[in-house]
Amino acid sequence: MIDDVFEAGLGYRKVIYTPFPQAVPKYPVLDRENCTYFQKGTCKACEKFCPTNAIDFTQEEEILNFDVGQIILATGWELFDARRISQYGYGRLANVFTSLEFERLSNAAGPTGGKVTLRDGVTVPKSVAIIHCVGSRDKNYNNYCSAICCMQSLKFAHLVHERTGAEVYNCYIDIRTAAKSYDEFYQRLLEEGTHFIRGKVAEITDAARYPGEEGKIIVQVEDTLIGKQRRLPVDMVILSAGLEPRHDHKEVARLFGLSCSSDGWLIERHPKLDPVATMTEGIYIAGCVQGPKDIPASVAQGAAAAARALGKIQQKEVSMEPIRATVDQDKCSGCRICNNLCPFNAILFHEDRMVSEVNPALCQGCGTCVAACPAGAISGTGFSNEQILAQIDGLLLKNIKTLEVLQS
Amino acid sequence: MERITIDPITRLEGHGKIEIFLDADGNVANTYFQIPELRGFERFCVGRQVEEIPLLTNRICGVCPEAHHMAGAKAVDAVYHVDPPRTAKMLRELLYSAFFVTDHTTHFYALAGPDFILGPDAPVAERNILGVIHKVGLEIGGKVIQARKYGHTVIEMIGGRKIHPCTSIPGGLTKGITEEQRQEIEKMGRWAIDFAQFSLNLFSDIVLGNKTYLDLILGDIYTHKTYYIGMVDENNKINFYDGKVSVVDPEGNRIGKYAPNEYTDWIAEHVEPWTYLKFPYLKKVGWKGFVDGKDSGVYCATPLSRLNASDGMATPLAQEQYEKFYSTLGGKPVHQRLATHWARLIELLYAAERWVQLATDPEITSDNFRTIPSEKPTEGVGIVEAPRGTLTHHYWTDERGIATKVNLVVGTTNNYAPISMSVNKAASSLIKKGTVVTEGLLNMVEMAFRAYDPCFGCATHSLPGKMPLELTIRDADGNPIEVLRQNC
Amino acid sequence: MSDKFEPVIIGFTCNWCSYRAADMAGTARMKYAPNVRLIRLMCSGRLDPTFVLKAFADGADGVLVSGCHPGDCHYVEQNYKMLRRFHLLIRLLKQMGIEPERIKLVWASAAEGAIFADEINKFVEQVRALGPLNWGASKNGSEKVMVQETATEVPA
Amino acid sequence: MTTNGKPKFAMYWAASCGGCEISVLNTNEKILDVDANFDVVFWPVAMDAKYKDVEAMEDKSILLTLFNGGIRNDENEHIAKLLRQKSQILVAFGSCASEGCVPALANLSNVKEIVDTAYTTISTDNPNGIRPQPNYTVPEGELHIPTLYPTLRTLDQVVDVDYYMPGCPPESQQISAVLDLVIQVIQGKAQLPPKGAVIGAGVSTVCDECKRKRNEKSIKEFKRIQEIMLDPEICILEQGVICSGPATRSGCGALCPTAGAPCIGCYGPAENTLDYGSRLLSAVASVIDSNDPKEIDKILDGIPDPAGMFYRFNLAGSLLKASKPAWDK
Repeated sequence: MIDDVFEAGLGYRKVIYTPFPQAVPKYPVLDRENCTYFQKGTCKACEKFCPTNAIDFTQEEEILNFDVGQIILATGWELFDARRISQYGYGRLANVFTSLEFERLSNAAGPTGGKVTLRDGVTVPKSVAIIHCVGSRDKNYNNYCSAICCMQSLKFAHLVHERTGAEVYNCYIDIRTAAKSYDEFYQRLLEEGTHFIRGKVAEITDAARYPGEEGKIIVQVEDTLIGKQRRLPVDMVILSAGLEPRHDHKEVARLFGLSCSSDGWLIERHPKLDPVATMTEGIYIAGCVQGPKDIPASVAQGAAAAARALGKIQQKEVSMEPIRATVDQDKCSGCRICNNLCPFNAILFHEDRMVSEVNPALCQGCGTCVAACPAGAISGTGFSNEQILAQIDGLLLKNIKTLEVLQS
Repeated sequence: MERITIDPITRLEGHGKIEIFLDADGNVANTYFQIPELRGFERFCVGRQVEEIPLLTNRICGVCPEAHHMAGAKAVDAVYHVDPPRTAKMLRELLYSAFFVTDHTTHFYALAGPDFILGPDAPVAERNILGVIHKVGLEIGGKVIQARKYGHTVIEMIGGRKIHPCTSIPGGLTKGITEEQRQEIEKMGRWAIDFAQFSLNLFSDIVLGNKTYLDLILGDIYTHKTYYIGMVDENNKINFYDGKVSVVDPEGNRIGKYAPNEYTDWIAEHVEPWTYLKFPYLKKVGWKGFVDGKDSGVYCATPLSRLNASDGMATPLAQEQYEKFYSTLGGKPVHQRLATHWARLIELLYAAERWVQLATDPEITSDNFRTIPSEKPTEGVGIVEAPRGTLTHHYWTDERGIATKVNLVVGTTNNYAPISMSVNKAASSLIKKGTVVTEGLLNMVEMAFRAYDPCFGCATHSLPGKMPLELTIRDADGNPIEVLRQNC
Repeated sequence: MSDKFEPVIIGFTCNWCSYRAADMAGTARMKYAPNVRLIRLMCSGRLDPTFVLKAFADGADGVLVSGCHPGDCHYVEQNYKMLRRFHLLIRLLKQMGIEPERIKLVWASAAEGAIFADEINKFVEQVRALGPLNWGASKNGSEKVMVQETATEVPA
Repeated sequence: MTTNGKPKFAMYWAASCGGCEISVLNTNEKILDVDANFDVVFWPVAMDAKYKDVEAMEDKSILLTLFNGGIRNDENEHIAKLLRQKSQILVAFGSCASEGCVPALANLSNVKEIVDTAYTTISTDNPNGIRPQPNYTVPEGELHIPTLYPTLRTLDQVVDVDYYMPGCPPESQQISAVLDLVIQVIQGKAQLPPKGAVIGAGVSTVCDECKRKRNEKSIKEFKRIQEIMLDPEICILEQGVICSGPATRSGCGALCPTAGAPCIGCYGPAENTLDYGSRLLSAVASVIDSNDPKEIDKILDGIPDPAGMFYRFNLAGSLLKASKPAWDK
C-alpha cells in the first residue's frame, strides 16, 4: 500500500500497520478497505499468526463520550496544496517536491532511509533549488507568513548539502530567523556555500531554452539584489509550502463557539495577554490551530494551555470576566426574542415561570441580547444602556452642566 | 360694527368658535362658525400600511371609533377587492348596532336630554345628566349606565376592545364569537330593545306631551329646508353599515342613490379661508353659499336626514315609530332640526332590534369570518352611517398596499354648512337690538347645533362632546362690554 | 477659526476589531479626522439602534458603526445581528428625513488600522458635504447643541 | 367655589380624541368614588367647567389633575401651563399626553404638506387654491384661527409632569386602580410612587399577559395580517406578522392579541426605556433568519413602513420626535 498519509505518498505500508512510529497509543490498526477478508470474505491469515489473539474482525468504530470541564483544541494545520500554483509545476514535474515530501525523504526512518534522491529513488541530485513562501505572503493565496518555512528551508539546504554535496539555491523573499540560535544557523549556511537569491520565483519549467538546461528543471527567478532575471537549471526543486488552517476549521469553531480570523485561524481571547484562552470559557487553543508557528512555540503554547486548564482545576471555582448580561425577572415578559440570539447557548427559558435567564457561566458579554431585548429587561454590566448613553451625552457635550462653568 | 364672539376657544382647547357680527341697528349681520383645528389624518395616513388605517382613523374620535373602524374596514375590503363572508359582515354590523345603542343613548340622556327634560332656561348647574336623573328618577341613571355597559361589552367581544376596536381587517375579522357569547349578546340586545322603547315613551311623555316643547320643535327658529342624505338597503330602509346613500331634495323626492365608489360624483367640499373645516355640498346642485332651498347644494346627514332619505325602518317596532314620527310632525320630509332628537331615539330602537336580529342569525357563530384577499390592492371607498352623519373613507394604495392618498368625509363635517346656518338663524331670531343676552338665550343658540350632535372630535380630528361657549359682545371699537360664559 | 463646517460624528466600535484598528492606527501614527468620537462596545451586536437615534437627536451629524468582518466576529456571528438591525434602521432613518449617507457601516479587523483610518476620513468628508444635521438644536425651544469649533481630545 | 374640605380634582383634554374620557366614564361606579372623595373642580366632559375659576385658584390648590391630549397649538400649551401651576400632581393621562399617540404621526410631515393635502383632496372643490388663514378679513370684520405648531408635542415637553398613565385609552380597570390608590393616599393608607413613575400599568411587556404559546423566534418572511390565517394559539410575531407586544408595556391584558390582532403598542415603552421604536425595531430585526445582506433586504421589504410600524403611538415621545421635513424650514 502507498502510504499517503504519513509518508506523503513516497513510501509503503501494510494493511495492518502502525500509523507512524510515535503514534499514541502505539497499536497497529487494520485497514478494512484493503483487507482481503473484508473485501472478499475469506483469509483471516493474520488471525492465525497472531500469538496473542489480538486480531478482532468484529471490532467496530465507536464514539466515546467524556464529560469534561475544559477542552484544549490542538487540531493543527494542513499543508498548502502546491498544485494551486500551477506555474511551479508540482504534480506535473516529477522532481518538484513539497516540503513534507522532502521531510520524509531526508528522514532516517523514511522510505529511502534518509538518502536524498530524485523521484526515481536512485539518482542523487547535483543541484537543488528550495523555494520559500509557497502559498504564503502572497495575496493570491495567503497573506500571512507561515512562520516555519524559513528555518525549514535552511534545514533542508543544510541536509542536501551535507548528504549530497549538491549546489543549493534558496529563493526567498525575506529571511526570518527571529528566535534563539536561528540566525546563527543561517550564518552557518552562508558559510557552507548555499546560494541565497532574493526574489520570488516566477516559473518552474522543464522547457530548456539554453544549452545546459536540457534534462534539468529550470527555475525562473528575478534576483532583486542584483536586479537581474536568472534561470537556475537544477535537478530537484523543493517547495516550502505554507501552513493553512484545517479545511474544517469553521465547523470546529462553530462546535466550540469560537471565531476565526479571516485567514481561518482560531482567535485567542487576547493576542498579548491571553493567548491560549478563547472567547468560550473553558476552551483553550494550542499550536497551529491558533496560527502558524514552529515546534518550540507549539510546545510552549501547549504547555501553557495545559497549565491554564490545570489552574482552573486547582482553583475548584471559576472566575469570570465581569462583563455579563443579566435578565430582570420582573421585567422579562418571556417573549423569547433573545432565546435564539446567543451563540454560546447562555440564555435559557423557564417554561414554568415564562421568563428567560442568562447563565452567567456561559455568557461571554457580547451584549447582543441586551441590544435586542424589546422590554429593556436585559442589562449588561460594564456596558449598560445608561453607561453608553452617558458616553454619547458626554461626547456630544450634552447634559454637562459643569462644562459651561469650566469654559467661562 | 359690534361683534359677539361665542368662543369656546377661550376654554382653550378650542374646537369651535362663533363670531356674530351686529349691524348698526344692533341686529345680526352675519355669523361665522369657525373650526380652528386640523390634525392632518389625510396626510399622515399616507405611507402607512393600508390595513392599519382603520386602526389609525379610530383615533380621530374616541366617541365613535367604531364608525371610523367600520368605514375603514369597508374601504380596505374594497382596496383589496375582497368580499368578506356573510358572518364577518354580520358580526361587524352587530358590533356597530350595539355601538349605535350606546352612542345614541349617551347623546340623548347626557347632552340633549337636559334641554328638554329640564328646560332650556334651567340653571346651568342643574342642566346636566345629574339634573336629568334628579328630575326623572335615579332608576334612569342606572339604565343609561347599563345601556352603555352592554353596548361596550358587545363591542369588546367582537372588536377586541371597548374603545378603539382592532379586529376588522381586509376580508373580514380576526376572530368570531362563541355560542356562549352569542347568548349573552342576545340577552343584552333584548334588554336594549326594552330600553329603547322606554326612552321613546319618556320622550313622548315629557316632550311631545308638552306644548311648549312641541312648539319649540315645530317653530321656525330651528327649521331649514335642505337636502338630506342617508344610507339605505336595497329596500330603501335605513341601514347603518351597508348599502347605498340615498339623496332626497327639500321636498322629499329621492333624486338618486349612490354607491360608495360613486361618492365623488355626488359630494364636493367647499373651502373657506376663515376656518379649517370644509363645507360638503351636493355637487349636482352646486355651492350657493349658506342658504337652504332646492337650489342650494347644502345637505344634512343626521338621524333626521336618514329618516327623511329612507322609505322606512327595516325592523317592525322602529317602523311603527317611524310612521308615528311623520304623522305627528306632518309628513315627509321633516325640516325641523330639533326633531332630530326624536329621530335619534327611533334609530336607537332600530339599532337594538337589529342587534337581536343579527345575534339570532344561525350563521353568526360560524368560523367563516375571513376571506384572504387574492387580488392586488388598488383603491377603495368605504361608507357607513356614523351616528352624526354619513362617513366616507377613501384610500388609494400602491401595489404593496401602502396608502398613497387618503380622503375622509367625516360625519359631522357633512353638517358643517347646515350647523352654521342654524346658528345664524337662531342668533338672528333671538338677538335683536336691545336684547339682554342671557345664559338661557345663549343656550337656545347652542341648541341649534346640539341637535346635530356635532362631534368636532371627528370634524377637526380633535375633541367631541358638549360645546363650551363664550359669548362676547363688543362695541364698535372692539372693547368687550359684556361677557357670558358657559362650560368655560 | 475657519468657517469650514466640522461635522461631529459618533463612532461605535467593536472591542475586538475596529476599536483595536483605531488603536493600531494611533500606535502606527496614522492620522484620521478628529471629527469622529469613538465609543467602545464589546461587540457590534451590542449596537442598540437607540444609540444611533440618541446620537442624531443629541446633535451628531453622522454615525459610524463598525464591527468585525462577516465571519470574523469574536462572538461567532453577533455582527450579523447588528447587520440585520442596521438595514432596518437605515430604512427608518430615511423615513425620518436623515440621509442614509449620514450613517456608515465599516467592517474592520484589528489589523486594518490604515483601512479604518481611511474609511473614517472618507466618511467625514461625506458628512461634511451634506452639511450640519442640527437635529438637537432644531426643536422648538429645546436647548442648543454646543459644537466646539475645534475638535477636542476625546477621552477613550 | 366649593370649600367642603375635600381635595380638588381636575381632568382636562387637549389635542385628543376623547377616548380617554370615555374610558374614565366606563369605570362606572368608580366615578361615584371620585365624587365622594374629591371636590371635582374642573372636568369639561362631565360637568360645567369653570375655567375662569381655575385661573382664580391659588397655585397648587388642585391635588390631582389628569391631563389627556397632546400639545398641537398655543392654546393647548397655555392650559397645560396653567394646570401645572394650579396642580400638585399632574398626570400625563393616556397615550397622547404621554407620547403623542397616532396624531403625532403628523410629525412625519410639515404643516404645509398637511394643509395642502387637506385642501386638495379628490372631493375638495377648491379651484382658487384657498388655504385657511390665521387672520382673514370678511366684510364684517377680521376673523382669527390659531396657527398650528410645526409638530405635536407631549405634555412633558411643555411642562413638568409628575406621573404618566399610558394607554390608548388607559383601560378602565387600570384607571379604577389608580383612583383607588390616590384615595388611599388621601386617607393615609398608602404612599405615592416616586415622581416620574408610570402608573396604571405593569413593568413588563404585553407578552407577559398574552396567553399565546411562544417559541424561539426566527423570521424568514414578514407577513401582513390580511395575508394569512393566524393560528390563534401561537405567538403572532412567530407567524411573521409584526406584533408590538414584546416592546409594549403591560397593563392592558393583551387585548388585541387575544382578539386575534397584533398588539399595536398603545401602552408605550416598557419601564426605563428611552425609545420605544428602536427597542421594537432592534428586537424584530435581530430575529431575522438571514446573514446575507441581500436576503436581509428582501425580508425587510416585508416591513414597508418602519416609521409607522415602530412609532405608531410614540413619535412625539421618541428620541427624534419628528421627521426632518416636519421641522426643517
